[in-house]
Amino acid sequence: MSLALIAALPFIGALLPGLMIRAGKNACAFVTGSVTALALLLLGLNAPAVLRGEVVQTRIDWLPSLGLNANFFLDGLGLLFAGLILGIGLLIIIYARFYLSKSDPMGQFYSYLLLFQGAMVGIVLSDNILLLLVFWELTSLSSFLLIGYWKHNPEGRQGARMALTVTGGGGLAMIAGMLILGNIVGSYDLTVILQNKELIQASDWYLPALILILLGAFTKSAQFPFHFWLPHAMAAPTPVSAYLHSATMVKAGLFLMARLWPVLAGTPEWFYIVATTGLITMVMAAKIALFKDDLKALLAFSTVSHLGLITMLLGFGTAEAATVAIFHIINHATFKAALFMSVGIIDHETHTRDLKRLGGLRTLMPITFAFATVAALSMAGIPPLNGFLSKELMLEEAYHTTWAGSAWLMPVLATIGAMFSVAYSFRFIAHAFLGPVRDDYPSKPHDPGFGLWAAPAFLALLVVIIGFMPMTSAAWLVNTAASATTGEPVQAYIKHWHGLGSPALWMSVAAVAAGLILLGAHKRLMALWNATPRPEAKAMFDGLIEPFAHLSRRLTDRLHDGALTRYIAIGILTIAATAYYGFSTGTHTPGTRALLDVHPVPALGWFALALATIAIVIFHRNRLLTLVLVGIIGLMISVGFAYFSAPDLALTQISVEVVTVILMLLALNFLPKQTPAESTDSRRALDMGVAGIAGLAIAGLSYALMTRDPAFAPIADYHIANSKPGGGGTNIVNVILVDFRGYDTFGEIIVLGIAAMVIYALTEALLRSGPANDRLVAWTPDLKRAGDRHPMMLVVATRLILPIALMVGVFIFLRGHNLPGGGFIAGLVVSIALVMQYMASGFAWAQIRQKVDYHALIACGVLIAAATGIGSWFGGLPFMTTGFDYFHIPPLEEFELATAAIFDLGVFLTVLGAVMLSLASLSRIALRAGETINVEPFDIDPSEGRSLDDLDPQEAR
Amino acid sequence: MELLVASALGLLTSAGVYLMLRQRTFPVIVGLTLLSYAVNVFIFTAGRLTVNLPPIIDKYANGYTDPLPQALVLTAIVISFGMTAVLVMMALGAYLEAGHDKVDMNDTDETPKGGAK
Amino acid sequence: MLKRLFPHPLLSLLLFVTWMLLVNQFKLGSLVLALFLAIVIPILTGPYWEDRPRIRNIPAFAAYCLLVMWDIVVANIQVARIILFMRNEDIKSAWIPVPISLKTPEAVTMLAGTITMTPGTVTADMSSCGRVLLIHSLHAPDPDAIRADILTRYEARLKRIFE
Amino acid sequence: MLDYALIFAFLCFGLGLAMNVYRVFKAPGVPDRILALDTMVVNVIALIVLYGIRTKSGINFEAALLFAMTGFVSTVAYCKFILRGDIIE
Amino acid sequence: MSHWIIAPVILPALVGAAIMLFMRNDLLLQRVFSLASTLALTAIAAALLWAATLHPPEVYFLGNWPAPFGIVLVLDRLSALMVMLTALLAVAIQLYAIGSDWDARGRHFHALFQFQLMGISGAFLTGDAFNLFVFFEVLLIASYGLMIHGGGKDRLRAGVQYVAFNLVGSSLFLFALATIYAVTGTLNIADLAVKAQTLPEGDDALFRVAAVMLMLVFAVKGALVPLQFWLPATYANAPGPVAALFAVMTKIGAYAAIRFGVMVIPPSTPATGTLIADLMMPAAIATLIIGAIGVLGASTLGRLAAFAAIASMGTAFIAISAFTPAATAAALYYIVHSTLAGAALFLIADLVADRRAHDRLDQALPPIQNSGLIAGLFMASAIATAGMPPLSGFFGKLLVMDALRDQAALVWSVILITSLVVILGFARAGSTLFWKAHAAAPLEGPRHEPQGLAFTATFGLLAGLVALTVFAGPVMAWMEATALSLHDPAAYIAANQLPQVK
Amino acid sequence: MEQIAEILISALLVIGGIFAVVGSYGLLKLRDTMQRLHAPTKASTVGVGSALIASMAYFLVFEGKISWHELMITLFLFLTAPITANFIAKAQMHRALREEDMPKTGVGSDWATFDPELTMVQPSPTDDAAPAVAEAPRRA
Ligand code: NA
Ligand code: NA
Repeated sequence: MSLALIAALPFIGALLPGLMIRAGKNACAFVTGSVTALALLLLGLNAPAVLRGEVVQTRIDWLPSLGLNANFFLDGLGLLFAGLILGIGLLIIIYARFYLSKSDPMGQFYSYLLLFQGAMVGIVLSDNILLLLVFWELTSLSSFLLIGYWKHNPEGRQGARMALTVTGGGGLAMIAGMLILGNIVGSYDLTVILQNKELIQASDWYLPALILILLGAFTKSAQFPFHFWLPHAMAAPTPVSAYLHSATMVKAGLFLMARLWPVLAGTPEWFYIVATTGLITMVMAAKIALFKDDLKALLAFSTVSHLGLITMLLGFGTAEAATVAIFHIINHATFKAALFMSVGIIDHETHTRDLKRLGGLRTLMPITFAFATVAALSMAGIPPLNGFLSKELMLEEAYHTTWAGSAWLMPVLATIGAMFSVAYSFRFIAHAFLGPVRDDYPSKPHDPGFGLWAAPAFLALLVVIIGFMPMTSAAWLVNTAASATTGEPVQAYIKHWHGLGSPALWMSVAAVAAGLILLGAHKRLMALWNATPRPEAKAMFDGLIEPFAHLSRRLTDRLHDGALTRYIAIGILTIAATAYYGFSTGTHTPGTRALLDVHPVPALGWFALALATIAIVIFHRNRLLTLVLVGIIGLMISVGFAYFSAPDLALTQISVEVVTVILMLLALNFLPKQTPAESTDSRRALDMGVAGIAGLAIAGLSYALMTRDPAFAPIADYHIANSKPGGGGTNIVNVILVDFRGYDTFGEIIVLGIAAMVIYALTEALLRSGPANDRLVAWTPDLKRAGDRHPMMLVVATRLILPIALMVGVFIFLRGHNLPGGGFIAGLVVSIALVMQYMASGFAWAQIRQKVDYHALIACGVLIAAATGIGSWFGGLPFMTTGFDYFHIPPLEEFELATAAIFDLGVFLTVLGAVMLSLASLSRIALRAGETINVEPFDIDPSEGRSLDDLDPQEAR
Repeated sequence: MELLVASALGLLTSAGVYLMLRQRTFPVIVGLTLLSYAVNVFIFTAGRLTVNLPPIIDKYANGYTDPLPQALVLTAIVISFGMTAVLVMMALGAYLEAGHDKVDMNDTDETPKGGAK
Repeated sequence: MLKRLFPHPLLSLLLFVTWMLLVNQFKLGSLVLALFLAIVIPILTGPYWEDRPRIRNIPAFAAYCLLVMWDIVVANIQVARIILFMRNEDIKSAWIPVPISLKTPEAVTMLAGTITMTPGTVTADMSSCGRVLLIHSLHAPDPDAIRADILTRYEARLKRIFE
Repeated sequence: MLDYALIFAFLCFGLGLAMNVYRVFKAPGVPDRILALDTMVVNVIALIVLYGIRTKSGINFEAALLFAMTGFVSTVAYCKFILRGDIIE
Repeated sequence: MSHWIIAPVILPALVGAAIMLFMRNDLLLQRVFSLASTLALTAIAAALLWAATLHPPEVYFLGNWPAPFGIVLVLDRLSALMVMLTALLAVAIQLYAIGSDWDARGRHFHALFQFQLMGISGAFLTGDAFNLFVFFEVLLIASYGLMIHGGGKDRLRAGVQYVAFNLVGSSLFLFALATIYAVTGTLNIADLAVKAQTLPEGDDALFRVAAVMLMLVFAVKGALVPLQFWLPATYANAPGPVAALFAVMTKIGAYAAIRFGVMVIPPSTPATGTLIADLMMPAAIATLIIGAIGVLGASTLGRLAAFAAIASMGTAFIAISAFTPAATAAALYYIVHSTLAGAALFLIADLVADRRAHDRLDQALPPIQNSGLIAGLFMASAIATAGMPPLSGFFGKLLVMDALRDQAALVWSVILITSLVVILGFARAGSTLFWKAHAAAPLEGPRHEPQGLAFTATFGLLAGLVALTVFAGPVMAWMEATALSLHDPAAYIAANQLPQVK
Repeated sequence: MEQIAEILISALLVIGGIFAVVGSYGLLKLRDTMQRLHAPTKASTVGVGSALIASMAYFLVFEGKISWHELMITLFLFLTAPITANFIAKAQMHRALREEDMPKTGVGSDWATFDPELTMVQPSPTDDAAPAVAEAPRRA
């Protein structure tokens, strides 16, 4: 448990600073610090066991089916890194307390910092590579927040994005690598994986896995060619740079390489990829560092260089080299963190980090000068400091390594790298501290308070201690860590003097000498450097990302530019193509069903339908004519239904068609009456093609279906057989609608109800003040209008037709269960009858005389239908179980009552309400458009003896 | 007969699709209406064509056509009616709000023509 | 009371008959339902038809209907002849304004309808004072004759029936 | 004899229907087309009734009745649209 | 048989109608009843989920007609899961709609919302193919209403497109169903699953056409390339909460694809074989790519969220198209995750858009109110959506990748590279919205009430993601059991008590 | 009896058919729209009328069941035909004809179709169906 707790503590703790900041900066820093300290303490408690060579483990099942478990283990390597992370973390927290200015939100800073810390600890303690991945990406995220901490600073934003992209991207590659690794071994647990070197290195998937994992490691550890993000991450506050970009996060990559060293290292692939990358990185970065005037940039590239050094050592693949790598990790962490903090202090005091504006701080900031110099000398590898020790060992290893057959390449390049690092280290001291005191510092510098220099000073002290007595102070840690890394017991012998015979001695002598020469010639070299053009990392990165982002924007907007017609065309073609693919790849035997023979009159009907259909395409720009033609098509289809034994369909089709046309006419009144000709001929041709394909496909499919019998007896046979005995009706279709599949109808009437509701709501929205409303108020008819709205003849005729039509509606409703008809058709018939009345005298006129709440009509319809369904619950029967019986009340004849009829009543009401509510909404729009309400049912009343408009409006009602 | 029905069905579909691909809402709606007619006929034909066998139980009847597709068509008709009504209304609303009745949104709004000014 | 129950007795009667025609069966149940509807529906549609027209002279009305029936048949034969056997250029169509003295909307409508259904004439429009009907005659060598025919043959009768 | 009369009638009304279709397709103005459509409905009704006689079933007579009703309403609607624009104000 | 199965359909229907009838003009009453109904729905869904977990599939014979002749509802683990997911989502969204006063910006929001829930529940619970169509229409038409809620030019124009495109989809659905009935003579899903296996060879081709068309319908719903075009404009222009609710609408496509693709016509079906898989996999991959590119290229926050939704559908369909129990389980997990994550993202986008003059991503605006809080929420949902640790999205992706190790080379690289693109997109968007803002002139955005409810709702969704992460183990175990039951539908079919075919 | 009925029915059918053809033929043949209007409004109504009567007679005589629906259809058509004609005529006048070409009413006022100011109005009522928009009486 305790291991998981160590990893969890910082996460839990991350909540505190946000709260504690209210209690002041000190309290905030203290809480943050004590969280870290507590974690450190817990780690310490486990240390003895680890030093004894045991492995502490904690296992918690999380997502077993994936093999992702919260398993932690602590060995020497983990101990070393966890110690570094928490220890330096503690120092950073103290340092940051005094570094951050008042305006900076410290609570946020500490929260992010603890998040990051937790993620790092998680990485180094994970015993499950998937879990490790979780923490790995978390470091990318939290560092994103830390680097972008100064929101106002654009470099911060870009740096953060760059870091996230590069390290996050590497992390994603690593996910693949880890999954492969896990699949090779059959487990994602590190402890298991580390046991299977042979299995892994034998697998065909070894190289891909290696490359993908190294991608993750190299990006994280800023190895060439992914090094460029690190300097830009320096836009972060210095504590962040010191913590993430020198001591911890950039070492995560190294850690991973060390962690998997036992199973991945030792192959030529490993050597050439890792060692070479490390070597190149070391030399190249060191050279660049020499020419950076920004102190942080200088340190950044030196960090990259040292990371390269360590990578190279791990790449050698020998236990000795690995041991040296571990040792240098410790040393680098100490002196580099100290240096970053020193730079932070200089920046803090002088308000600049530009070497060209510095110099002579030796006398002004003696304390800072002291520990900064110690750290810098260690970085340069000057004896007896710890940097010297690990560098000597490194050179030694390099000397014994042959690269692609050449024995000298490695040592020479390593020496050159060392030379550069000597040069920039000395430059750091010389150009920042030595030289004459200047009078043009942006701000008057002096040593900061203890709080700010305590941490770096302490680290510098470590540099010295390790330097003087490595065996007593560090060897034990190196040994355990190295043993854990290499998987074999390691005994490191770290000493200053290897004797004159040791090549490393002469190599470092050369390096120091050459380094001093370089420093001397720095001015001229600088000029040369500035003269030579070189690739700017950021430019390259942006050159990669920005065009891609731009391209994505272009592509996305082009594809989804709102051209519905194209969308539909693509959709239809896709459907046709895939459907045809499905057909052509299957076996098809043509149907053998006997076909109906053609009679002249039906053929004529076909002719009428076809002609009207073609006409609608030809005349579609004349919208009124289009609707007339729709009327014909609807009529013909309806007749067709009647002919092919579907009376119910005939009735429904014709009534729906009329109501639809009327709705469209109502809308058309406000729409343009003509459709402009705007498609090019090619576009028309294309559309014709699409339309043709669709038509052919559907025609072919339906023909193929009509000419064959179903493979199995259709379920309809049951409906036919049970319509009368089970459903109590002889109109099978209606019984299906209200009984067998009444649930469908229930959904269907709700669709109607919703439709009306939507139309109503939309009308409300349109009539609110806004462009639509303004347009309506300003609306003037675009067609010349006839004088009388309500010709008398129609009104008078309607007075007879309406009641008769209502009667027909009732009739159709009542007979529906046994003969063609039913609630839906009846509803439409009644609606049509009312529409007739409204056309005769106007909707509003009728409204005033007879108010009906159409919402209520719809709702009641739905509720009645639902109630009929629920009613059957009380019989212990499922929803919508219908019942019917025959009654005989003398002297009346026997008659049937079916609950289905009540359901059908619900249908009737909903339909009626829906149609009426829609009409009402449209008539409201007409009113807003300046239409007016007449007083009399018709405009001209002969009995008045004069036309109404001689009256003045007051006289009218 | 089947061939006639199928061809009529194909014609309806083609006309519907063609109108659906026009650039103004009104023809698009008409096209969708035609398409829904085509769909209804298609479902109907899924029950095969029969003459004079209405699905009304009758002791003199010599067989019945498959009633289920008819019921499905009824449901489909009703639903597509509701959908069309909503679409018509939305098209009207869009026209009143935008001042033009183009369906594609990839162009800048033109100045209103016709009734709405 | 009875007036409230039957705001339009004639309408109610008509509906009663209509229902019996619709259900196509003479049963007591149907009668009851027919009566019910004959009462309910006029009450529902009442608001759209406040004033009730009264036919003063039922037999005359019946006679009139028969007359119109006959005229319709005759009219159709005439029109058929014109369509089939008369050359288009010989057809002399004409607009004929017919000033009328009828006042009841129902009567005027009836007249207009009759005109449309009978010899080559269609009621096209009405003057905005309601005094004159505009009639289009398919073939009117002598418009005044047609006007006179309408007034004497139909309007006079309708006046007797309705006013 | 009845059968022949029936066939004759079928052909007549069918022919009428054909002429209406032609008029719909080729007409000087919308009113003509509306007129043609209205006539078409009437002919269709007749055809349905004839078909009823032929099949000895009145199953489609409600359809015919409804055709008459809807035909009337839609004709009036089209005309009123031409006359006033808004058919139900 | 328990009547509770139909409660998720009837309850919202009744409440919706009641709202329409009694409280049409009283927003407060509407809120109270609507919320109460949604909470009740959640409780019922929980009970159903429990029942489905303990017992084999249960069938509800509507109208007491035997299957396959009547319509049946089927409660199995999958349908129960989806109803539960819908209910939970609905609660959060309704709280948000109330808290942000979205429901007051037009008429009938709550009635439409209830009918929407009815439609969705009905679609999940039905055991009948045609009834599935009917309830698709119910939920669609309700969604039309909700999508244009409040009106406005762009919303209406986008609405017209949404409706038009879906009408094409509905027509396709009917073509497919008609073909299926014409070939097999049945509409009951279980019956179909049986008959599909014993189809005479000569009918294969037509049945394959039907299968393809059916799956394309679900592809339209699931915004699968190249049928995704309708989604961005719709989601970007829909009211925030509605767009959030739509997060589950796309999942209905995924649900149906699983129901039919896995249960009715699995690759083992003689007639269809691997037809569906062969078509679905490439489409899914294309979808993921298009979605990811869209996230990076989106011009507004709304569109960014929309394309994120498309990308998530791509991932889900990649998993579905493997048609193996493991992959199906992964798909289910990912569906639940992406529903919550997508919804949260849309709500957050609405919080932002509500406080800014516009939600364009190419120009920074002054900092908005509760910027820090909203930025945090945005980051969280971005992490979830991009599939970064530590939230469930990461697990979802790992599960999908792990389940598709056979196609590792292709699938893994697509998933990982698109993840990077999505991360990039979110990073850019976030830094523009919340960091760059500080660079812009320090003006105040439009003032706003705190909207406690709205934030609570958003937090609720994120909490759901956290829960999904913490309890990933048990959740996945449940999903695996569900996937197995789908890949071996014997119990489902048995529950329908189909008559023995002679 | 049956013989006579058969003859009668056949005659009705033939007559109806002829009239139908004539009506539709007139629709093609006649010169202008107003003329064409005459053809169907009469010919067709009688044509379909006789067909309907024939059907009634047929079912009465040969099926032994009286079917009144045909009668209803006939009455309905006769009731609506004049209205249809009236509307088409008005539409034609409005669309194609100019007031100048019309005869005067002779009583001063215009024909309704051409009368520009012929709608008596009241302010719209305020209720659910019609919003509160107090339009001033507007002339069409
Ligand atoms: Na139904
Ligand atoms: Na229905």
